[in-house]
Amino acid sequence: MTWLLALILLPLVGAAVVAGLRGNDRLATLTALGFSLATLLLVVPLWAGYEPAGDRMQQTSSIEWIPQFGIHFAFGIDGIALVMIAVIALLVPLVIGVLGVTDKLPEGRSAGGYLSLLLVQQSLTIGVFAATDVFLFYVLFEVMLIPMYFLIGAYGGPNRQYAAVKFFLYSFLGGLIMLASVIGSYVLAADELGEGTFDWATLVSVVSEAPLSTQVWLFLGFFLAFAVKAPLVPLHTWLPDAAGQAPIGVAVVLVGVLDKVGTFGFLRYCLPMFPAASVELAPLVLTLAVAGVLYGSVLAAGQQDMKRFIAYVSIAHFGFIALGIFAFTAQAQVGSVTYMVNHSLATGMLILVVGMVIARGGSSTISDYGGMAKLTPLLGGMMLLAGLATLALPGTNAFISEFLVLLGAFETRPVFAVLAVLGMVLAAVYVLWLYQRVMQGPVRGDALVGAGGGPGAVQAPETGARKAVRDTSRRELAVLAPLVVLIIGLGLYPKPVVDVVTPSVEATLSAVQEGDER
Amino acid sequence: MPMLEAEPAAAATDVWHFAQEAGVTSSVETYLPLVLLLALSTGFALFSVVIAPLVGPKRYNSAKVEPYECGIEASPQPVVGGGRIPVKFYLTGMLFILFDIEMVFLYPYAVAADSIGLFGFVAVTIFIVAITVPYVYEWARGGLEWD
Amino acid sequence: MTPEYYLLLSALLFSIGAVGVLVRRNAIVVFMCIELMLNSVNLSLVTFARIEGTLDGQVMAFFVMVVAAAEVVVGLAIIMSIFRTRRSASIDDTNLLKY
Amino acid sequence: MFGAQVTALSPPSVDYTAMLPVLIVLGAAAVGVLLEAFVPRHLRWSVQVTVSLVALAGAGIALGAYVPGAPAQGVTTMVDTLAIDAPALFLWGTLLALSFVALLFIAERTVEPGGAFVSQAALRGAAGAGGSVSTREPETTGGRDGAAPADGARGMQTEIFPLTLFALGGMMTFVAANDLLTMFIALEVLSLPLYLMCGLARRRRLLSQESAVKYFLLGAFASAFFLYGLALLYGYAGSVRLGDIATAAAGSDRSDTLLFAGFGLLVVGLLFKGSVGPFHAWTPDVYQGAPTSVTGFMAACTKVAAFGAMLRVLYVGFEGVSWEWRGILWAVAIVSMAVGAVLGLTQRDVKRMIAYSSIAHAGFLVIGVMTLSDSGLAATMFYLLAYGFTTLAAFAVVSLVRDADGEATDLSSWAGLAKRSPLIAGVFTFLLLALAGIPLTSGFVGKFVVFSAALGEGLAPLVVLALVFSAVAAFYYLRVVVVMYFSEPAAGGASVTVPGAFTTVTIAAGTIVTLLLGIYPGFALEWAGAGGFAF
Amino acid sequence: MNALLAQAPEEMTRGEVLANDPLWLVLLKVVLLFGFGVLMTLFMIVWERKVVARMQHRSGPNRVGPGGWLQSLADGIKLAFAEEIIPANADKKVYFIAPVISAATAFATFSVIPFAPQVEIFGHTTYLQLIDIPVGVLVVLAASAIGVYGIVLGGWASGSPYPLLGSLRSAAQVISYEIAMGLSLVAVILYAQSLSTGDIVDAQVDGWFAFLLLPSFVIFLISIVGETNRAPFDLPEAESELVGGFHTEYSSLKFALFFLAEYVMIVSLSAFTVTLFLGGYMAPWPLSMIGDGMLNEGWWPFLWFVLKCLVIMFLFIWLRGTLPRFRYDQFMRLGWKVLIPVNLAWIVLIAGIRAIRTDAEVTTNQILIFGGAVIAVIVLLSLLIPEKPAPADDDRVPVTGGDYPVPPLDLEVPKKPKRRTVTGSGGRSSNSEIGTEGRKEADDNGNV
Repeated sequence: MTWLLALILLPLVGAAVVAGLRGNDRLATLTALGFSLATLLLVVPLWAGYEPAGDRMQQTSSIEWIPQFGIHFAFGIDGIALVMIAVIALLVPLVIGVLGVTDKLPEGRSAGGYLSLLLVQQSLTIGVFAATDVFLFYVLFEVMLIPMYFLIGAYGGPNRQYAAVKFFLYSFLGGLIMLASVIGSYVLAADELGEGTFDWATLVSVVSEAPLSTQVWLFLGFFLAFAVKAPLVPLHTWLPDAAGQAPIGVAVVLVGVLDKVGTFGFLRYCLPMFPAASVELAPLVLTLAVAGVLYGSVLAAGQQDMKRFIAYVSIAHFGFIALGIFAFTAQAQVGSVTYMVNHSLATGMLILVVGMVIARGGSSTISDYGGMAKLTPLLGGMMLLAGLATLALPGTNAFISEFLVLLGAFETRPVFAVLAVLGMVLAAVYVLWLYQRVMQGPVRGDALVGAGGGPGAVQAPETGARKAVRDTSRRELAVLAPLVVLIIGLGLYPKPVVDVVTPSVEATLSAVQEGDER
Repeated sequence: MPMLEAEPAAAATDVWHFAQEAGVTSSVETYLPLVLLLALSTGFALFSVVIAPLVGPKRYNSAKVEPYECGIEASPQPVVGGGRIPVKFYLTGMLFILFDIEMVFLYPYAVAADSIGLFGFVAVTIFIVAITVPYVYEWARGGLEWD
Repeated sequence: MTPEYYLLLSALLFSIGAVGVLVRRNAIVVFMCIELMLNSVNLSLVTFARIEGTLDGQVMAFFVMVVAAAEVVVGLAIIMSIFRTRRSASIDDTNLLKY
Repeated sequence: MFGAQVTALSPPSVDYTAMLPVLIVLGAAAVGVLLEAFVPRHLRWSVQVTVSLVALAGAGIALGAYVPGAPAQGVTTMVDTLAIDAPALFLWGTLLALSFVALLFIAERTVEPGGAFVSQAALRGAAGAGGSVSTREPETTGGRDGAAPADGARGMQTEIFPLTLFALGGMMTFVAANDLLTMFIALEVLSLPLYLMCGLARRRRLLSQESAVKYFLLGAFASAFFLYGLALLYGYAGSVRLGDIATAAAGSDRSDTLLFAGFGLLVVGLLFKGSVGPFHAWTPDVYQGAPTSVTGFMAACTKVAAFGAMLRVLYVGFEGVSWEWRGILWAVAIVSMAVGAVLGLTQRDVKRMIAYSSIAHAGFLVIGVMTLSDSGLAATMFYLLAYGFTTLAAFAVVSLVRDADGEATDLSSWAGLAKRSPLIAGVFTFLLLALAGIPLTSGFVGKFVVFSAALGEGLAPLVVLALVFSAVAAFYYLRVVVVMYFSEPAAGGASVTVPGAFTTVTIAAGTIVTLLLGIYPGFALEWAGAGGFAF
Repeated sequence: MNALLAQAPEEMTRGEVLANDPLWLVLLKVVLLFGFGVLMTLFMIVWERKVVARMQHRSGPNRVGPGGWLQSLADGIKLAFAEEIIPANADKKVYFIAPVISAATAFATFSVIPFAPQVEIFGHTTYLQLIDIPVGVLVVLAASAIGVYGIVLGGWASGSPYPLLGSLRSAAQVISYEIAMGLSLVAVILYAQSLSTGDIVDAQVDGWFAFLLLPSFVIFLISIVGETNRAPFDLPEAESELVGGFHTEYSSLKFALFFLAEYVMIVSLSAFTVTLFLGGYMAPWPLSMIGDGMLNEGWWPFLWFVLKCLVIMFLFIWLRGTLPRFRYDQFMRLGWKVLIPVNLAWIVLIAGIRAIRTDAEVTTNQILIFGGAVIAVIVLLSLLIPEKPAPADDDRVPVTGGDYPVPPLDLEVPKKPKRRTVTGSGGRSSNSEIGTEGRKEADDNGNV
C-alpha cells in the first residue's frame, strides 16, 4: 500500500471510529483530532517521497473495479495534487481544534456525527485530488457532495436547509453534465482504441486528438462542473449561501479546499484533455474569470454579513486563479497553483478569525461590531494578519502567487490582467475596510455593547454596558499559529511549493501547446 | 361455394394450421338461411309486439301501471328505479364465464382429439386441472353456496 | 367480399370503444367500452386470418376471448367492491387520489 | 367436416428444463390456491409463505442449474412461443430475486397487526378468477378509513401469495415471450392479479379500491391498445412471431400503415405497463393507493417485466425499422423524464413522490431501450435490476413510518425522523441518493451504463437532457432528506415502527444490493451482458 | 377442400348440397321450420295440459275444437286481443324488445337441426335441414344463450322487483345449466369428431350416443330442463315466490311471445337432444333392420325424428306432472356441485380412452398409470372438499341471497296503531292482483 492510499483510508477509519463514539463528544473530538493529526503526519513521507523531476504521476496504485468499462481504483499524485492534499491534511486538524470553542454546533447535535462527516469529507477530497481514473474521479467528485451537504444542512446556521440544498443541486447538476462529458470521452476512447478505458493518461492521449467541435462539447461539460465548484460568475450563487450558513470549520474546508477541486479540475482535466478547446474558449473563460474578480469585489463591499463577505472575496480570488490558469503561461499557472494553496491558508485563517469574532459577539453582521480590537487585541492582530494575507500584501504568502499570475497574464492577455488588477485592488480595500469596521474605532455595536453586561463589563460612556469579551484563548492561538507561520513563511520562502508544482504545471502546459498545435 | 383462395400456409404438423388442412370452409352466404329464419321470426315477434296495443282494448286505470306488489311500495327497488342487482348474481355470472371459457377450449380439442393423440390429452388434462383449481377453491370457500 | 370493410368496421368499433373509455364516467360503462375494444380486435384478427388464409387469427381470437372473460371477472370483482363501499360506480366519485 | 383427412400432428417439443422456473412458479401459484381452500385459517399464513418462498427458491435453483449449461444462443420452445435466451434468463433471475424479497415484504404482519391486507376483502373470491363473496359475512368494516377491523386478529388475507406468484409467472413469461400473442396473454396474467392486489389494503380501503379500479380500467384500456397493435401486425406480417415481423418489415410490399400503426399501438401498451410518460396517468394514484408492499412489488417487478418485453419487441421485431420510431421514443423519453422530474417536485406524499420518480426512471430506461445495441441491452437490464431493489427497499422503509392512522406518507409527518430513528433515516437517505443517481450507489452505475450505451449510439442530446432531469429530480429526493434531517420533529408526527424480521430482510437486502451494485457492479454487468436475444 | 372435391366430385357433402339449394327452397324451408315451431308449440301446450290433467285425474281442456286440441290457439287469439298494460316504471324500449329477442332466438335454434336425410322436394334433391355448418352445435348454444337476454332484459325493464328477481334467477339458472349442457356436448363432439349436427347424426350409425355416452346423456337431459326453466326447475316463474317471475308485468301478445319462446325452446332442445344422442332422424333399432334400411330413406326419417322428439317432450311433461319444484339452493347445488364435476371427470375419462386408442406409441401400462393418477387426484380432491364451510358467525345480520337484510327471527312485533287509516292502497293492489291472477289462469288453466 502506498502512502497515498494510507492517506485516503486513514480518515475513513477515523470516521468509522468516531461515528461509534456518539455519546461522548469530548472523546470523539480527541479521537478525531488524533486521526487527523496522524493523517497530517502521513503527508510528511508523501511529500518527502515526491520527486519533482520524476514521473508525472507518482505513488501510483491501481486495482481493477469494473472490468467491463475499464474502470480502476487508480490513484497517483502530481505536484499540484500533492500540495492540495497537504493543505487539506493541514486544515482538518485545525478545524477540529476549534470545535467547541469557535464552532458551536446547533443544539441537540452531537459532535460525533459532525466529526465523522468531516473526516469522510477529508478522505474523499484527498481521493478526488489523487484519482487518476476519470470515472473514479467523477465518483468521488459527486460523493464528496454528500458529507458536505449534511455538514451544512445539519450543523449550519438558521437558513441551512436552503443553503445545503442549493449547494447540492448546483454541484450535482454540474457533476451530471460532467458525467455526460466523462462518458463522451470514454466512448471516444472506446471507438478509438476498440476497448474502453477511463485511465486518465490514456484518455488524455486519445481525447486530446479529437476534432475541435467534439472537444468543445466535452470541454464544456467538464468546465461547467468545475466552474460551479470553483465558483465562476455566474455559477457562484450557491457559495455565499453555503459559506454563510455553514459552521466555521466547514466553511474553512469548503472555501479552502473543496472549491479548489474546480480549479484543480481545470488544470488536470480541462487543459490536457481538451487542449484545442481550452485555447479556443480561453477568452470566454477569461471573461468569466475577470467578471468574477470584479463582481466578487464589488459584491463583497455590499455585504453586511462577515461570512458572506468572505465568500464574495473568495469568488474574486477564484476568478484570479482561473485567470492564471487560462493565461497559458508557466508563470501564471504556477502562480495559480500556489495561489490555490495560499488562498486556502489565508482565507482559511480569515474565516477562522471571523469565526472567533462571531463566537464572541454572537452575530455575524458587521454593523454589530466596532472597536473590538480594544477588547481583544490579539484577535484583532490575527484578523489584520489574515486580512493582509488575503489582499496579498508583499511578505505574505499570497503576494508571490498574485504577482506570478499577473506577470504571466500580462504576457498574453494584458487587458484581462489590467482589469484583474483593478478587482484585486478593490478587494483589498474592502478587506481592510472590514477590519476597520470591526476592530477599529470606539467599541460599539449590539454584539459588543449590551444593556446587561457581564461581571467584568466596563461601562461605556455613550451606549450601554460592554459585554464581557475574552481575547483569544490558548487553544485558538494554537490553531492559528501554524497558519500564521505558513503565511509568513511561504511569503518569504515560497520555494518548496513552487518547486513541487512547477514540473507538473509545465507538463500541463506543454500538453496544451502540443494539443493546440495539432 | 367460395373457397379460400390462399395457399395452405404452413406445414401440416403445425397445430395452428391443422384445421386448415381439415378443409374448413364457410362464408357469409352459408349463413343466409339462418339469417332468413331469424328475420322471419323476428318479424313475427315484432309484428306481435306492435300489433298488440293496436288491437287490444284500452281501459286506463292508474293501478294497472303500478308495479305488482300487493298494494304496498315495492320494497327492494328494481334497478330502473335506483335499486341494485344482488351481488350473488354477479358471482354466478363470473363463475359462468370461467367455465364457458373452459368449454370454448374443450370443443376444439374434442374435434381434433383423435389427431393430436396423447399429447393433446395430457394438455387438455392439465387445462382441466387448471380450471378445477379455482373451482375447488370456490367450492371450499363457500362460493357455490346459495341460500 | 372486401376484407377492408371488416377492417374499417373493426377500427371504427375500436375507436368508439376508446372514445367511450375517455368520455364516459360510469365504471361499468367504461368497462364495457374496453370490452368493445377487445372484441373489435377479434374482428380484425378473424379478417386478417381470412386474408392470410390461415387459422392463426381465429385461434388468436379465442385467446382474446379468454382474456376478455378473465378481465370481466376481475374487473367486475373490483368494481363491485368499490360499488359496495361507495354505492356508486361513477369514476368522478373516485376522487380521493388527487394531487 | 372437421376431422376429414387430418394428418396426425406431431406434438410440439417442450424444453422443460429451460422452462422449469416458470413452471415451478405457476405450479406453486395453483397449489397456493388449493391451499387457500383447504388449509385451516390459522395455518394459512405460515403455509402460504412457506410454499411461496420455497417455490421461488426452487425456481431460482432451477434457473441457476440451467444457466451454466444453457446454449449460448438461447433456445426457443413451445412452438417458438418462448425464447429462453440470455436476456430472458437474466430477467428471470432479476424477477425471482426481486419477488423473493417482495414476498417477504408482503408477508410482513407485525408492522401492521395482522398484515397489510384485508381479511374480509370484498374482492376475496375473485382471487381464483371465480369471484366469490360469501354473503353470510357482510362487510361491515369496509370503506371506513381507519376503522379498526374487528377481525384483525384473524390474520391477513393470504390470497395475496398465490396472486403474487401468478403475477410473477406472468412477468416471467412476458419477458421471454417470442410472439406477441404469448406476450399479450402474459401481459394479462401479470396484470390481472396486480389489479386485485392493489385493492386489498386493510386500511384506507377507499383509496385502495379506487386505485384498483383506476389501475384496472386504464390497464385494460392499454392492453386493448396492445392487442389492436398485435392484430394490425398480424395483418402486416401474417404472423405474430417477432422474428417473422422483423423479416416482413425487412422486405414486404404490404402497407406500412399496418406496420407502423400496429407498432405504435403495441408500444403504447408496453409503455403503459412500464409507467412511461405520457402513459403514466395511473402510476401516482396506484402507487399511493395500493398497499405499500404491493406497490413495492409492482414498482420493482412490473418495471422489469415491461421493459424486458419492450427490449425484446424492439430488438427482435423492430430493429430494422428503428429509424422510423426512434423519433417517437425520443419524445416519449423526454416527456417521461420531464413529467417524472417536474411533477414530482409538487408532491407532498412520499409514495406519490416515488411514483413520479419511477416515471422519471422509466424515461431513462427508454433511453436504454432505444440504443438497440448489445451494451444498451445489458445496461438497461442492469438498470432494471438496480432500480428494482432500490425502489423495493424504499417502499419497505415507507411502510415502517407510521402514525396513529397507519402509514404516514405525508411528507410533513416525516419531519425530524432522523432524530427518532437515525438508522432508518440513514437507509432511506441512501436509497433516495441511489434513486437520484449519486455515485457509489447502484442508481449511479445504472445511469452510467445506460448513458454510456446511449452516447455510444449518438443519443447525446437525450443524455444531456436526462442528466438535467436527474438533477431536477434530485431536488425532491433531497427535500425528503431535508425534512428528515434538518427539520424539527413535528408534534404528533410519524414514528418508525420496529420492523418485523421480514421487512428487515427486505430493507437490508434492497440496501445491500443497492450498495453492492454501486460499489462492485462488475459481476452483474457481466451477467447482463451475457448474450443477446434468440430469434 | 378443393382437393377434396377433386377426388370425389360425385359425392357432395351435406353442406354443399344445402348450399346449392335454390332460394325458393330455402324460403320454403324457413317458412316450414317456423310453422313447425309454432305448430309444435300449440300442440305441446294442449298436450301438456291434457297429460298433466290425466295424471291428476282431471279431464283437461276439452271444449275448444275437437277434443279441446284448439285450446292453445284460442288462448293465443285471446291474448292478442287482451289489453296491453305497460308499467309506469318500465324502461319502454327494452321492455318492448325483450320478448322479441326471446322469441326470435328460440326459432333460430331450429336452423341446424337435421330433420331427415336426402329428400326430394319438388324435384330438387336436398337435405331436410336448413343449414349445415361446421359449428352447428354452437349455433344452438349461442341462440339459447342469447335467449337469456330476452328474459333478463324483460325482467329488468319491467321496473318491478319480482320480475327482476325472477329474471336474475332465470339468468343464473340458465347459465349454470348451460355449462353442464355444454360439457356433456364435449363427449359427443369427441366421438363425432365434429361440431356439425349432420356429422353427429352420421356418427351414430353404429350406435346412439345415448347408450355409448350415458352419463352425458343424462346430464344433458337434466340440463335442458334447467335451461328451459321447466318444472322441477321452474324457479324463475315460481308463482308461490315470485308471483310469475320475469314476465309478471307482461301482458297481451308480449306475454304470449315469452310463452311461445319457452315452448319453442322445449321443442328445439328436444330436437337437439334427439340429434345429439338419439340418432337423429335414423330409425330405431328394430325398424332399421327392415328392408335393408328402407325406413332410413326418403321421408320416413322425418317421422322417426318427430316421434323421438315427442318422446323427449313427453318427458318434459311427465317431469312437470310428477316432481315438486326444487328449492333454489338445491337446484344450484345440483348444477354446480354434481353435474359439472361429474361431467368433467367423465370427459377426462373418455378423452383418455380415446387418446389411448389412437396413440399407439404409448404402452397400456403407462396409460393406466397416468389414468390412475388422474383419477386418484380427482378422488383426492373431491375428498378434500369440505361439505360445508365453517358456520358463519351468529351475531351477524342475516342477509338473504340478495344482500337485503331481513329482520331477526325474534323481532318484537310492534304494537298496532290505535286507529287504522282508511285510505289505503288496497283497492289498487287487489285490482292488479286480479289482473295477474287472470293471466296466470290463462296459461295454467289445467293446473289449477
